Amino acid sequence: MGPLVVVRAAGVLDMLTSPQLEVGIATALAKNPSAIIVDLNHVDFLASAGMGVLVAAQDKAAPAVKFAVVASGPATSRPLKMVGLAELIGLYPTLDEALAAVGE
Amino acid sequence: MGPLVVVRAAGVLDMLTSPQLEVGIATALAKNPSAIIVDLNHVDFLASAGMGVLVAAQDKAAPAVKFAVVASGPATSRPLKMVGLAELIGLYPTLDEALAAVGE
Amino acid sequence: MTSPFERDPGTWFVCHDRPADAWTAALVREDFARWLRRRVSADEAKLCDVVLAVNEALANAAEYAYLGTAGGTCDLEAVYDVAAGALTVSVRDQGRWCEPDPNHHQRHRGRGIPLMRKLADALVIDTSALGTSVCMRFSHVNAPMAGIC
Amino acid sequence: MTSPFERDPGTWFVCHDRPADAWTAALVREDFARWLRRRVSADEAKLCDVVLAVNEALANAAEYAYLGTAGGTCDLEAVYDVAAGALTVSVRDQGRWCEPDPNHHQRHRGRGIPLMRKLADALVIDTSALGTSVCMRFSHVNAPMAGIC
Ligand SMILES: Nc1ncnc2c1ncn2[C@@H]1O[C@H](COP(=O)(O)OP(=O)(O)O)[C@@H](O)[C@H]1O
Ligand SMILES: Nc1ncnc2c1ncn2[C@@H]1O[C@H](COP(=O)(O)OP(=O)(O)O)[C@@H](O)[C@H]1O
Repeated sequence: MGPLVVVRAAGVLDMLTSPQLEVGIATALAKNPSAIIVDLNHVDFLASAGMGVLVAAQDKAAPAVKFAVVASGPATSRPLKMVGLAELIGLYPTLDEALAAVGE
Repeated sequence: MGPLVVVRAAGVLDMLTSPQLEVGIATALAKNPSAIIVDLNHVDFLASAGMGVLVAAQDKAAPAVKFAVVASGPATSRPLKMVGLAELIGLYPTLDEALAAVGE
Repeated sequence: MTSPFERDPGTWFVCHDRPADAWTAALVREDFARWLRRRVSADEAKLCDVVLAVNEALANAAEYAYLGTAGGTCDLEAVYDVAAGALTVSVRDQGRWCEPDPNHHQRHRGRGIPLMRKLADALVIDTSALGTSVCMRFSHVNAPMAGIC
Repeated sequence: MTSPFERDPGTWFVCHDRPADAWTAALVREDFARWLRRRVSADEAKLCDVVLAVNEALANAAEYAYLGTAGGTCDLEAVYDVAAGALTVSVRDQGRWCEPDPNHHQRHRGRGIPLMRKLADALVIDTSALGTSVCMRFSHVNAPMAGIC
């Protein structure tokens, strides 16, 4: 069983920058991890392009690799919840809570 | 190998009447047919509800059972083509052409 | 004597406060189709296009607008501008927009709005807390068509 | 002296004929966000909602309106009615509506319009041969929010 990998994004996640997050997650997956946590707590703008990357990542990870997202606040967790992604992806307000959830 | 079954619809295929076509196709499928042909040449109104039944039928039939639709004219084949279903479903203007296509 | 503000039944079709259900949708569609064939001289293909587009709007109001509620009504209005050869049809409900679930595969559904968009020359979908209104414009309905069939 | 017909830069934001591409969309979004934060006093959550909704409309114009063509431009206009506390934003392009393929599973896409519809109080999408216009109305932007976060 591989490591737990935390992928941290910061700043803007729009159609221009989301591909970078996609690469970050692909790199993490290549490490054969036990779990991937994407930390959005330093993201100040999350567009639907970024949300699509999260759903795709969850689809690629499951069921072998646990997948969780850390987000809080009006720019990230609010729209994620609005569009129903909180029911699809494990969403936690802090990294600690996400770590606990993936069982570390 | 079972028989070839022709399912004939007539009149209106809208949200109210499309379930009948669905039943007709399910009955035909239960006969273990080699092919199903849905003949819409006596249909004078085809709504998206009816189109949905055709796509579902094709999905259930394929790949074991050949599936074709007979339609011509502005009320049926025209909207089927407009919405791109002609690329998804074998569409023939006459029953003879559909029969030839499924190899009878 | 008709005032200039009176609706001329020849160029207007108005059908208000009908229950938003599948049966009424079919009846309203048939009424509308009769009006259209009587009042608008157009190719058979164009008439079929218009009736189908209107059906899809009525069907959506019947199927979705009042999901999870006790039900409601919808309105159909059509205006035919003879001089311009333009037909404008709007279907309104007082329900709530119901978002198709993007997490669900809907290969067998979801062709109503694409059809309306293909069939009409302009489509305006207006959603708010007051309900949904779908407005379609068919330009040059009386022009002969190059016709795919 | 300002005439009553002159646009007050405080309550209008206008940005015309910008190239419809991802880079410009990001720049226009940032300009708009700055204007919004300076001119509209609203909760942080409401400001975020508005900027996200506008971004989705700009992103769609950049991504889809001119698909298969040499490209084109888009316009953003916003009007803030201070008295009513209502903000209206429209994003227009002169491209062609591009129908998402219903035969294709799009689990990873297709959340832009649903987001706009959730974020705005009213959404009007107008498609025709002249292009697409997306108009969003945010009512009572200056009212304190009960805020989910
Ligand atoms: N009048 C309406 N009120 C509420 N929701 C609507 C209305 N019209 C359309 N919708 C929503 O838009 C979706 C897409 O509609 P449409 O393209 O006609 O496909 P379908 O009816 O096959 O789902 C519907 O599934 C529904 O969620
Ligand atoms: N301005 C536009 N011009 C052309 N097509 C558009 C425009 N906006 C949206 N669309 C079409 O509507 C679809 C749905 O848009 P949206 O809900 O934002 O999801 P996504 O952008 O993720 O596909 C797009 O895939 C596109 O086909």
